[in-house]
Amino acid sequence: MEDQHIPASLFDCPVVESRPVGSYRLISFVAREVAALARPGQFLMVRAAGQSLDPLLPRPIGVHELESDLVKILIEPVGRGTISLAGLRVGDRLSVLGPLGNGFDLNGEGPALVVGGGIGAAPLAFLARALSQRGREVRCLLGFKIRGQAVAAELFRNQKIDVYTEDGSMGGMGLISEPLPGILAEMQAGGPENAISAAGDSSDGAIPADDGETGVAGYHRAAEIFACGPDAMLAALSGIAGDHGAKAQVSMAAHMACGVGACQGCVIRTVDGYRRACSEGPVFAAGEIAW
Amino acid sequence: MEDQHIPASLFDCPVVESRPVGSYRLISFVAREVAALARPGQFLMVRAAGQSLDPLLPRPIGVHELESDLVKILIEPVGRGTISLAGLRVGDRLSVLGPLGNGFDLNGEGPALVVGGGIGAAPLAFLARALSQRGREVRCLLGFKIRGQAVAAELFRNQKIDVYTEDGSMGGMGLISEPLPGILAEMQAGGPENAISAAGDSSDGAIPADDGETGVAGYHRAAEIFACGPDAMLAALSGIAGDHGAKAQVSMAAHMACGVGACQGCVIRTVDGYRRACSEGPVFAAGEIAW
Amino acid sequence: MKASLHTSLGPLTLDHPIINASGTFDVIEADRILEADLFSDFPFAAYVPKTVTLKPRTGNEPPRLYETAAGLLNSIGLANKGIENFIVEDLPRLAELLVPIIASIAGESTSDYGSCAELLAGRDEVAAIELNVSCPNVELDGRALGCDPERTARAVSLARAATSKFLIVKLTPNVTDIVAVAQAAAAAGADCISVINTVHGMALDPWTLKPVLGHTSGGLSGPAIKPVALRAVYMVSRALDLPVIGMGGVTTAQDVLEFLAAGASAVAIGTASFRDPLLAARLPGELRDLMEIRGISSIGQLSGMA
Amino acid sequence: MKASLHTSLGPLTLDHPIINASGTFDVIEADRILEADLFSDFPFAAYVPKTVTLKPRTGNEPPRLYETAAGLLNSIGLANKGIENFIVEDLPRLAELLVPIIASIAGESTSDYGSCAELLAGRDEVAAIELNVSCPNVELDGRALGCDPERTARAVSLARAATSKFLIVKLTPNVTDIVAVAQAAAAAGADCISVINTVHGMALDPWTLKPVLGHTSGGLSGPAIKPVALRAVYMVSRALDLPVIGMGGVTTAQDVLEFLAAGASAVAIGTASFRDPLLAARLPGELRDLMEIRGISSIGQLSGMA
Ligand SMILES: Cc1cc2nc3c(=O)[nH]c(=O)nc-3n(C[C@H](O)[C@H](O)[C@H](O)COP(=O)(O)OP(=O)(O)OC[C@H]3O[C@@H](n4cnc5c(N)ncnc54)[C@H](O)[C@@H]3O)c2cc1C
Ligand SMILES: Cc1cc2nc3c(=O)[nH]c(=O)nc-3n(C[C@H](O)[C@H](O)[C@H](O)COP(=O)(O)OP(=O)(O)OC[C@H]3O[C@@H](n4cnc5c(N)ncnc54)[C@H](O)[C@@H]3O)c2cc1C
Ligand SMILES: Cc1cc2nc3c(=O)[nH]c(=O)nc-3n(C[C@H](O)[C@H](O)[C@H](O)COP(=O)(O)O)c2cc1C
Ligand SMILES: Cc1cc2nc3c(=O)[nH]c(=O)nc-3n(C[C@H](O)[C@H](O)[C@H](O)COP(=O)(O)O)c2cc1C
Ligand code: FES
Ligand code: FES
Repeated sequence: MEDQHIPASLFDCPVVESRPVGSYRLISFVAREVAALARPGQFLMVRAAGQSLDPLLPRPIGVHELESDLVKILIEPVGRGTISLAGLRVGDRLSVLGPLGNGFDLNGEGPALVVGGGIGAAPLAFLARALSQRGREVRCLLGFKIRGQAVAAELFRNQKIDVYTEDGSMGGMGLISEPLPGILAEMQAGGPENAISAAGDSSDGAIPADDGETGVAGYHRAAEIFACGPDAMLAALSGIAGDHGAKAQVSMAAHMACGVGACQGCVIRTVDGYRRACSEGPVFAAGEIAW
Repeated sequence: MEDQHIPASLFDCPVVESRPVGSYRLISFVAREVAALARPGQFLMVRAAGQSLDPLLPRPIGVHELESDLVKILIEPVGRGTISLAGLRVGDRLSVLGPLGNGFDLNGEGPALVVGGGIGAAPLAFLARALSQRGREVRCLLGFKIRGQAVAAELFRNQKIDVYTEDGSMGGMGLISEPLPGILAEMQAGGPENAISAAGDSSDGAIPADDGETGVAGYHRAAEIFACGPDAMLAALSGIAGDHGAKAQVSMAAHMACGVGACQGCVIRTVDGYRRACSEGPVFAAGEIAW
Repeated sequence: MKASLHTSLGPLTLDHPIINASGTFDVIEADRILEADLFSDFPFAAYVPKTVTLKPRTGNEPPRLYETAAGLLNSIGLANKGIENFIVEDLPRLAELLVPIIASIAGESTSDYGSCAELLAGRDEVAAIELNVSCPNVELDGRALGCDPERTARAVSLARAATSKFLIVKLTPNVTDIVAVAQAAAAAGADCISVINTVHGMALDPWTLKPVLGHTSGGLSGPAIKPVALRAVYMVSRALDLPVIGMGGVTTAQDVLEFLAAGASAVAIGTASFRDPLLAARLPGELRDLMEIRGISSIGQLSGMA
Repeated sequence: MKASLHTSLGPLTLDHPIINASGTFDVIEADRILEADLFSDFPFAAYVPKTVTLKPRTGNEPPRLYETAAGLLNSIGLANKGIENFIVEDLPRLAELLVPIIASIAGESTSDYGSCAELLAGRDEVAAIELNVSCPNVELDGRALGCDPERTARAVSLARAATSKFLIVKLTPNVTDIVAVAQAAAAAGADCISVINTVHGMALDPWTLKPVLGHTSGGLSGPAIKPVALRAVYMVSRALDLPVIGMGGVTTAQDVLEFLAAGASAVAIGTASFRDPLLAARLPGELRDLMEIRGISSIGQLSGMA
């Protein structure tokens, strides 16, 4: 959603750390230029450097965190590309194209609710930190299938976090769409000092339901949601945000080939027709998406 | 050429040594059963263990040497398969099918001349050692393109060796077909005490040329040649051996897929029609090959 | 939940849906060379020997093999001992197998299909016959008989007239419209369609820049062609009311699952056995695991799910 | 010895034989997003923009991409802004390039080829026109116009009547006889043949077992199809007296060398640019090195060596 143009480039980067974080893998590599330029919500096209044709193409991977010259990524090994990335060890090299995409627009005001689903949490640690640094009140809501994924919540340092798992093996039990309305209502009603952790109580009716535009006017301030996760989660979230008059930015997933707007392969259905996740996204206003 | 049947099997073997030998790479791995069974001239179907589809298939690789539980192979990285094998490091794992093929027949008598061309020298160190252990007089003649390959001659320990390179960068200069007639004549004329190193003198006329069948009768004893190398070398050698009445066994190269006689892919043109290098070879009597 | 792998292919009952692809597995040779006792512990649910022809064939000039990206080019050219020798030398031995034998035959002319089928018609060891009308390495122009729906139909009719055995027709993907060829085969009396044989291709020697294969071009197999094969299975199984044997690049249990979902009743493994000779022995168990995670309890439930 | 990479394609003179494949490189987007100054430092010897059609097309339903073994399946469906917008918005910008522009056009009907060619006929920025008669993702049955020699010939004739520009016809490999289609195109007035467009294929989602692509099936590109492409180049260049542009899986300078040896006059890079965006910039130098080691001093000497 940012407009200012920062040129991307191709880099060959040595891996300096590779460790498991539950069922995910955290990989850090040296990439000074990327670390200097990347903004939250931007992504990289990444593959193991070298001649092997398996996998053939790089994969889009969000920037998880930056630390001086280092870029960190968090990988969920699900297929050909991510399994190969998760297999990288210290000393191996990565081919990295980036930073790419628009990233989240951080210029809004009001409290920020950062919502992640599964590996969608990966780019949100950097985002949450950046939002805090801008002085915004930040609260995080992270949903996972199981505990093995949910331990990734530890990567969100110094953040106020609620964690949910579908099987209840860590944090609250259920999908994040259940606590979301309550958390939103709280954030919009008062300051962070009033916020209580929704984790644990599957309160559907505990917080009064609001009736769209009219209800919103009654709150102190509009919250803004920043989300990344499975389509179904983002669609549900978009509806809830609309109900609460909260703005929402969503980072959309798509299979990519070029990453730079050339191949038309990564399009997302929006209210204005197909738009490319790589060059016109991956972050879109929730209201733009044709869910 | 051996007949006795020793069953092959599939093994997953850890690499315990990987080091350059000039432009080749020497790789040692633990494979107790293979080390117990393999005979000189047999081969293995080898690939890096794992899911990567690049390369897709194993490659036929000769057994270079055995050392208690260890099997050693020598790799010339020329294409998809051998480059991947040469990239293996200690701790990586190999998928190994073998031992396969007939191997050399060591039951003959008389002095043995072991002739290698390029990476064709790989399986001959084991062979030369086994021949010596059987009490046969052994002499080795190794030809290479350049010095970077010829340093592999160091792997033939305690052997009487002549080395040639095409560019003269190590040992004698030229193809091994030049010194071969002279060496053969010497070996057939007398014992090893008479042998002089041909390396260094590009003597075409230094050793009296012999005139085929008739000349042969005059020698003390028939030498036997064991050879592995490029087709052109083996063809030349086969002619020279015939001229000297020396028997010759040649190990033939072919692209392979199954390694066990199933696919008909690795056939060699012989005087009896096509024969499979994997299950009917790779060692053939030189006279059987339709050069 | 325990998933069942039992399935059938016309009159053939199979313990599981995984068979071998013709020309890629030789049980007699493998049993001789490998440690495993393959006759009593055979990994496939049926055995398809290498295609045989009326007369013995020496096959094409070597080199006959070349590895390409995730693929294998071959130009074997149906090297085989001829159907008479196959019947006399191999069939008695193959009868020891506890699984059905699907004999594969090819003709150098259409009429050969009738003659070969007739020679096998009375052999009880043979449970089914596969007509290979699709080898790209036999005719010099690389054009298999199966490139033409009419010639395919003629070959099938002749075989059909000669035998009442379960008749499988194995098609080539090197055509504009594989469904049209499949329909022609079905109309002429085929009981089952096998797809796909290899994809026509060639490779040059990296150094000499001349064709690597002695026969110039050859047939491409392996994972590279899996998308082509999967599409053929999907299209043919939707268009026809006959069982389909799927093959082409199957390398993992996940691949088997996908071919069944695409519409295959059985799945054949070719090139992948070269990559991993123990693959076939592992596949049924791995397939069952994948079915169970997905809550699929039978092959019937899986077939055509896509 | 210093090898020369200069070559020509009909009236087009090229600094080297490497161009881009339509639909895989967008110089305007790439110049905007990447650090490189692509307009003044363009890596390819000619520029082929994405195929345009008479009317704008939104393209097929996503997902449109899926990686397979050494290959990429796509079902973009010729998403493009339409030829009018292309002419007004893009051509003026593309005119800044120092290399020839080869406009690529496709029709939803045969007559569109004539109309599109006419619209480009008077544009000096356009050095040549490529007729894409081979996209597998436009018609619902996946059957490209180029599957039929007669329809191909009609499309070519209409374009030929509309323009005297150098006319390239890009063919599909999804046919029984690609040489017959090439000959039909040549007879109808084509100046050059491009081979190949993508190979028809499909993939299932590993978990849902439904087709991954929104359009069900798609076109396979990348190293997996190199053997198919190389054979097409070899066959077409031998059968016809026209220059051939080779493409399909070209990923290294060695591949470029092989396609030239197989008979191509120029070689296009598609999928490999996704794998390595800097590939094109390196290829000419690497190609020269490979030629020099082999003692080949010019593209002419290399062409058709196989
Ligand atoms: C902007 C962006 C940022 C991303 N950031 C991360 C990240 O930080 N960490 C991470 O692990 N992953 C991230 N992903 C997702 C990652 O790119 C995909 O998981 C990857 O493409 C899967 O490739 P694969 O080869 O491993 O699996 P494949 O073999 O291609 O597919 C395996 C399964 O995953 C599905 N799949 C594949 N790609 C995607 C996709 N892009 N979206 C949804 N489903 C997909 C397939 O349909 C299939 O079911 C991101 C994707 C995008 C678009
Ligand atoms: C019985 C046997 C034993 C062997 N032992 C060894 C060994 O100990 N060490 C070793 O490094 N290699 C050995 N080889 C050769 C090795 O198998 C081939 O070099 C290998 O197949 C090449 O594969 P690649 O993928 O690296 O090259 P490719 O990409 O397949 O080919 C690269 C180049 O090598 C040529 N080539 C490929 N395979 C062969 C072959 N089998 N014979 C001749 N030319 C070929 C190709 O035509 C091409 O020019 C042996 C081969 C056989 C048959
Ligand atoms: C070396 C080799 C030999 C083959 N021989 C035959 C054959 O004799 N008859 C036949 O119908 N198919 C033959 N095929 C084709 C296979 O049976 C199969 O259809 C094809 O290889 C695709 O499957 P795959 O990708 O699993 O190998 C052969 C394939 C290979 C690789
Ligand atoms: C994403 C994508 C989009 C394509 N779009 C077009 C196109 O618009 N017009 C066209 O003629 N070919 C198109 N193609 C085909 C390529 O130009 C090329 O013929 C094919 O991909 C084979 O080459 P490759 O293996 O190098 O990619 C496209 C290919 C891909 C992968
Ligand atoms: S990935 Fe190519 S346009 Fe987005
Ligand atoms: S490699 Fe298959 S028969 Fe020899």
